[in-house]
Amino acid sequence: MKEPTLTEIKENRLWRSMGLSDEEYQKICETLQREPNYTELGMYAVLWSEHCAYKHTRPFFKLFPTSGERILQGPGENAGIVDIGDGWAVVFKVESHNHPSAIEPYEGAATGVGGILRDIFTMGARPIACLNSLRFGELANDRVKHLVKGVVSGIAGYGNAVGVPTVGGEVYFDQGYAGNPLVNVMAVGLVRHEQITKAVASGVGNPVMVVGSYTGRDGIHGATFASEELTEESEERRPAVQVGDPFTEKLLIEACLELISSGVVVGIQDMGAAGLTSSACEMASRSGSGIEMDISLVPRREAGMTPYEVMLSESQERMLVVPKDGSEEQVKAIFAKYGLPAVVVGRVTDDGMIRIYDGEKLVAEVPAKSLSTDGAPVYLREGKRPAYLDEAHSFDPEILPLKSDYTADLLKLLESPTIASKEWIYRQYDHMVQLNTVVPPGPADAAVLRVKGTTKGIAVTIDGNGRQVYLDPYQGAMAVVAEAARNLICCGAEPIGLTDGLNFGNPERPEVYWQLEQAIKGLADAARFLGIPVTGGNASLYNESSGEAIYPTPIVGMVGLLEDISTRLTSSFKEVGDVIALLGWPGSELGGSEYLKLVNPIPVGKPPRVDLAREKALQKVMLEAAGERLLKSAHDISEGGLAVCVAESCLQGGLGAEIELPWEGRPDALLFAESGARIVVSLKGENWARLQQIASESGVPLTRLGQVQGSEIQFRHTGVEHPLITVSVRQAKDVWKMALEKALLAERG
Amino acid sequence: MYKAEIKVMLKPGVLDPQGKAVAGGLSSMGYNQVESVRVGKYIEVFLRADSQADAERQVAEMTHRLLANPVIETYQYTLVPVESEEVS
Amino acid sequence: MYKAEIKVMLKPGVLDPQGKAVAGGLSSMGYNQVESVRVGKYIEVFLRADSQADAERQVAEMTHRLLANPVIETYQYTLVPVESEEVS
Amino acid sequence: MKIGIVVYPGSNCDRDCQHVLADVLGLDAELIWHDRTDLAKYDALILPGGFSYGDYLRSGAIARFSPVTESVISAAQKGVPVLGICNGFQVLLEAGLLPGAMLVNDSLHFRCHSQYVRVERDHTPFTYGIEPGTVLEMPVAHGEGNYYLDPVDLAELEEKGQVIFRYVDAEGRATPEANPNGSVNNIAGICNEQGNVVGLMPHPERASEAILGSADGLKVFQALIKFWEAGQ
Ligand SMILES: Nc1ncnc2c1ncn2[C@@H]1O[C@H](COP(=O)(O)OP(=O)(O)O)[C@@H](O)[C@H]1O
Ligand SMILES: [Mg+2]
Repeated sequence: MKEPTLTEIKENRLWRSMGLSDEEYQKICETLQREPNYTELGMYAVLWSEHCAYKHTRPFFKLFPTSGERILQGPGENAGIVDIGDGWAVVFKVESHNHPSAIEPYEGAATGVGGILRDIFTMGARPIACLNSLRFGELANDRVKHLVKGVVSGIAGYGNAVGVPTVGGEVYFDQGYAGNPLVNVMAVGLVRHEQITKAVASGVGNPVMVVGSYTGRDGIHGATFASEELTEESEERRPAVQVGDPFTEKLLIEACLELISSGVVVGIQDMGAAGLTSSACEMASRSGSGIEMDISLVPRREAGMTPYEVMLSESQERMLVVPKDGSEEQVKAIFAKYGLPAVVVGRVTDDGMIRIYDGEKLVAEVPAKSLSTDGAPVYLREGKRPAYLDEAHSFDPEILPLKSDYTADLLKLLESPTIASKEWIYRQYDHMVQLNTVVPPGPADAAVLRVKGTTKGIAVTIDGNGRQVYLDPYQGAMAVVAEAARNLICCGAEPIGLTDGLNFGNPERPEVYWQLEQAIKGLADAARFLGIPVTGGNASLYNESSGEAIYPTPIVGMVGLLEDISTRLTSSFKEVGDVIALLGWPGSELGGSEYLKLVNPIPVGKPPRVDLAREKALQKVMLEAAGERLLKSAHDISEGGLAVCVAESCLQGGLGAEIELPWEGRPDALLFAESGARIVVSLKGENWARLQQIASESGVPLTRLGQVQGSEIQFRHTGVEHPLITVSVRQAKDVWKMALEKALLAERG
Repeated sequence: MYKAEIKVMLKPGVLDPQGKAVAGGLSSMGYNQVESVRVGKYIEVFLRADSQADAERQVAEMTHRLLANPVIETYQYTLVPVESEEVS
Repeated sequence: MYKAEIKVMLKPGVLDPQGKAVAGGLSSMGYNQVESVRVGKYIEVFLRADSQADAERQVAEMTHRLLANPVIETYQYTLVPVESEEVS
Repeated sequence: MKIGIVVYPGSNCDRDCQHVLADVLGLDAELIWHDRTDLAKYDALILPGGFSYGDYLRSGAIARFSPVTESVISAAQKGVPVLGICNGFQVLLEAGLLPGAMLVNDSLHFRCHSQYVRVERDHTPFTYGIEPGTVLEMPVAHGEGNYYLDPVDLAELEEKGQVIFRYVDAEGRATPEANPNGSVNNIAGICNEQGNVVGLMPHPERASEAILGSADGLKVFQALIKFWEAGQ
C-alpha cells in the first residue's frame, strides 16, 4: 500500500474520513508549523479521538474528588491505586468495549477483557478479579440473544483462560440499548507498594522495547471507530475487529510481572487503543521526554505493512517497555522464557519529540505533548435540557389501579431478565481460580476476595441504572454511586475508591451534552460527599444507532475493604426465626422503577431523590453492625424494591419470610419503590436492642418487618386482612432461577 | 439427500491464535519445515432438497447466516448428492 | 512449498455435541430439511519439503501425532505444491 | 516428601496447588517450568488446571509434547504418584497415561460451580484411606470435561476398577442431573491400571479451605500424605 501524498490529503480532505474536523486539521498544521504527512495525520486522528482524548468529558474531570489518605495513584495513569495497609494496594479500572462488541460480540468482549487486564498488570499488579457491566435490548429479539451469548462467551473465553476470576457484574435488558449494547469491563489487581510501576519513559538514552505479540493490521483506527455512531457501514469495518489471544496474554502477564520484580523497569505501558502511537506518546509526555524509534524493527505478523499501519495497529497483547540502559539482554531472556519476542526499537530522548523512522527514513516527527490529552482540543458546549423530561415526569403512579394481591407482579418482576438470577451467566465464568473468592457471584451484593496472608478482604462491585439517569441524570448518577457503596457495605466492607465508566450518546447534541454534564456532576457530588475518591474512569460516547442515543449510562466500579474478612455478610436469610428489619428510611417513590416498566417500557415518573446525608448515616450504622457481628444478612434495596429484595434473600437461602409493612400508603409503592438509603437485614432477636442503639445514635430508623420462616414468602399490610403477596419459595425460585436461560433459549415463532 | 462439506477459515490478516500455537507445537516437536498453520472449522451438513440448486441455495444461506461469522471468517463449500446417509 | 489441507472429524460413533447444537440452531431458523450436522476441524499446514513424498510423510505423521486424536477422531488430508505463500 | 507441580505455558492453577500443598498442608511443593526434564527428586507430581497452550486445537494436546511431559511419562511408569487435575487430566489423556478423551461439555458452555463427587475406590495414592462411597464437594470449572471412552474399553475400565470419582448428587446418586458435562457413566476421574496415575476434572485445590466453601478436597492431598507415610 502506498500512502497518500500531502496534496492528496489536502485535495480529498482525508482527515475527515479519519474523524478529524477541519479546525482540528488546522490546529495540527499550526502545531507542526507545516502540513502533517499521512502517518502523522493518522497519529493525531487516533489520539485526538474522543476515546483517547476525552475532548468532551475532560473539562468535567476536575469536579471529581481524587485525593484521600489511601490514594497512591489517582487518575492519569493506566489505573488507580488505593492502599489497603500491610504494604498491599489495590489497583483497578474500568474500560468500555461497546462498539467492537456490537459488531462481533465474542471477540469484542474478549479483547475488552484483555485490554483492561493489561492496564492492571502494567502497574506491576497481579490481576485478581474481573467484573463486567452489560446492557442489551430486550431478549425477545434474536439479534439481542446472539449478542448476549457472544458477549458472555467472549468474557468467559478470555477471562477463564488467563486465569483471572470473573467475580461479579450486572446486566440490564432494556429497549434503550436495542441498537447499541454496552460492554464495560473492570479489572482489579493486587500489588505490593514497592512493585508499583508507572508508564513513563524517562532517562535519556534508555532503550524502548516492544514486547509481546507480533504486530499485524488489526483494528487500525479502532479508537476512532469507538468515537463514532454505529451505522450500517460500521458493520463493514472489518479491520476494526480484533481477535484476542488469551494464551499470549497469560504469558505476557507472567513475563511482565517477572520483569517488574527484576527491578530493571523504568516505565511500562500497554498498547491499547491507538497502539504504538498512544503508548509511545503517553510514556514520553508523562515524563516530558521524547522517543525516537525505528519501526522497521517492530516484529510483524504480516508483510508489507506501511509506517501508518504499524503506528496505528491495535494488535492485542503487546506492551512498550523502557528498561534501564544495559538491561536489554535481561529483558529479552525473561520474555524468551515465555516464548515472546522483546525487541529494542528505539531510545528515550530529551527533546519532547516522537520521532519515527522506517529504517533510515524519517516518517513522522511530532511533539509528544501535542498528541497527548494535554495537547488535544477540548470542547465546551452548551447543553440543553431534553424535552422528553417534562412528559416523563408528568406520569403520576397514582393513576395505576390498586389491587388486593400483588403476587403476580412480584413473580413477573422475578421473571424479568434484569432481575432474574444471573447464574446462567456467571456459571460460565471461572470465578474461583486463584483461590481468593470468598463470596462468589450470586449470594451477595458484591463479591468478596481474601488477601492471602492477611485477615483482610476486598469487596468489589459494579453498578449503574440507566433508567433512573434517563429521568434525572444528576439524581440518577448520585443514586448509582450510593448504590455501589451500599452494595459494598452490605458485605461489611468500607468503600475506599471508585472508577467510573461514562456511556453516553453523541455529545455534539445539546441534550446528550446536558445529560453528560449533569451525570458527571452527580457522580462527583456523591463521591465527594460520601468520601470515596475517584481514581480513574473511562468514557464511551457516540453510543447511538439510527439517531437514537442509549439511555445515559454512567456506571461505577467500586472497591471496599474489610479489615477482618470474618465479619463479611451475604444477602441470604440464614435461619428460621431470625428477625427481618429495614435499616433506613421508608420509601415509596415509584418513578423509573422496574415495576413501572411492567406497564410502561419507557422510563416514566420522577426517580427517587437521593439524600446523601442519609446514605452516609446508613453506611456508618451498617458498618458498625457488621463489625460487631450483629447481623446474619444484609441486602440493599434496588431494582424491584423491597419485595424483590426480601424475595432474593429468601431464594438465596432457600427460606421463606413473613413480612408486615407497617407504613401507610399505596401497597404497590411500599412493595416495589426503588428509593435509596434502605437495607434489609436479618438478625437474631437477641441482637435487636444493640442494633437499635447503634441505629438511633446515628439517627437511622430501624423498622421490624417480620421474620424468617420455612417455605413461604408472605407480605401483609398492617390493618389489611388479605395478604398482599403469598407465594411458595419453591415456585418463586423456579421462576427466578430459570428465567434468563429460558428467555435466551426460547425459539422464535 | 445432499451432503455439504463446508470449510470455514479466518480471513487472511485476522490473527489466528490457534494456528500460531499449533505451529509452535509442531516446531517444538521437530517439524522445523512448517512455515505456518491456520486452523478453521470443517462442517458436514446432510440435507434433503428438491434439486442440487435448491440444496445449493440453502447451504449458501445457512453458511452465511449461521455457520460462518462473516465479520472475521470466509468459507468455501462443496455439495454432493449422496445415498441416504447414516445419520448420526 | 506444500500446502496440506487436513480435515479432522469425530469418529462416527462418537456423539458430537456441537454438531447437534448446530443442527438444532439450523432447524429453529427454519431449515427443516437438515438431517444432521457434524462439526470438525479444518487445518491448513504450509511446509517446506524436499519432495511430495517427504511432505506426505511429514503430514501423515504430524496429523497422527498431534493434529487429530485417534481415540475420538478420524482425518483425511490432501497435499498440493504451492508457490511461496504469504505467511501469516 | 517433595512434590513437583508441572507448569505449562498457560497453566493457571499451578500457584493454587502450591498454595494448598505448601501453605495449607506445610508440604514441600515446587513449581516445574515445562522445559525441565529432571524430575528424579520429586516423590509425587501434579499436573494442574488451566489452559496449557491456550487449549487450542484440543485441551492438553500441545502440552503433551512439552519436554517435561516425556519425563512425567517415565516417572509414571516407574510408579511415581501422578495427579492430573482438570487440564492436567486432559494432558494425561493426550499423553496416553490414562485411557479415553475429552469432548466439549454437552451444554457447549464452560461450567464453573460446586459439585458433588463420589469416591469409588481407595487403592490410589490420592484416595488412599478414603472410604469408597464418600461424597466430596469439589468445584468443577471446565469447557471440555465430557469424558469419552468407547463402549468396549469403558466396560473394561469399570471392570478393572479404574473409575475413581463419579459425579453425583448430594445424596451420592450418580444421576443424569448430577452430571455437569455429559461424561459417560458420570465419570469424573480415573486411574491407570497400576493405580499410581490419577486424573480428575473437579478441583480439589479449590475445596481445601473452609473459607472458600468446602475443605473436602483436602482429603485428596491428605490421602497422598498417608499413602507416603504408609510407605506404599
Ligand atoms: N455480567 C455478570 N457477570 C458476573 N456476575 C454477574 C453478572 N451479572 C450479575 N452477576 C452477579 O449476579 C448477582 C446478582 O446480580 P444483580 O441481579 O445485579 O444483583 P443486585 O441487584 O442484588 O445487585 C451478583 O452477585 C452479581 O455479581
Ligand atoms: Mg445491582
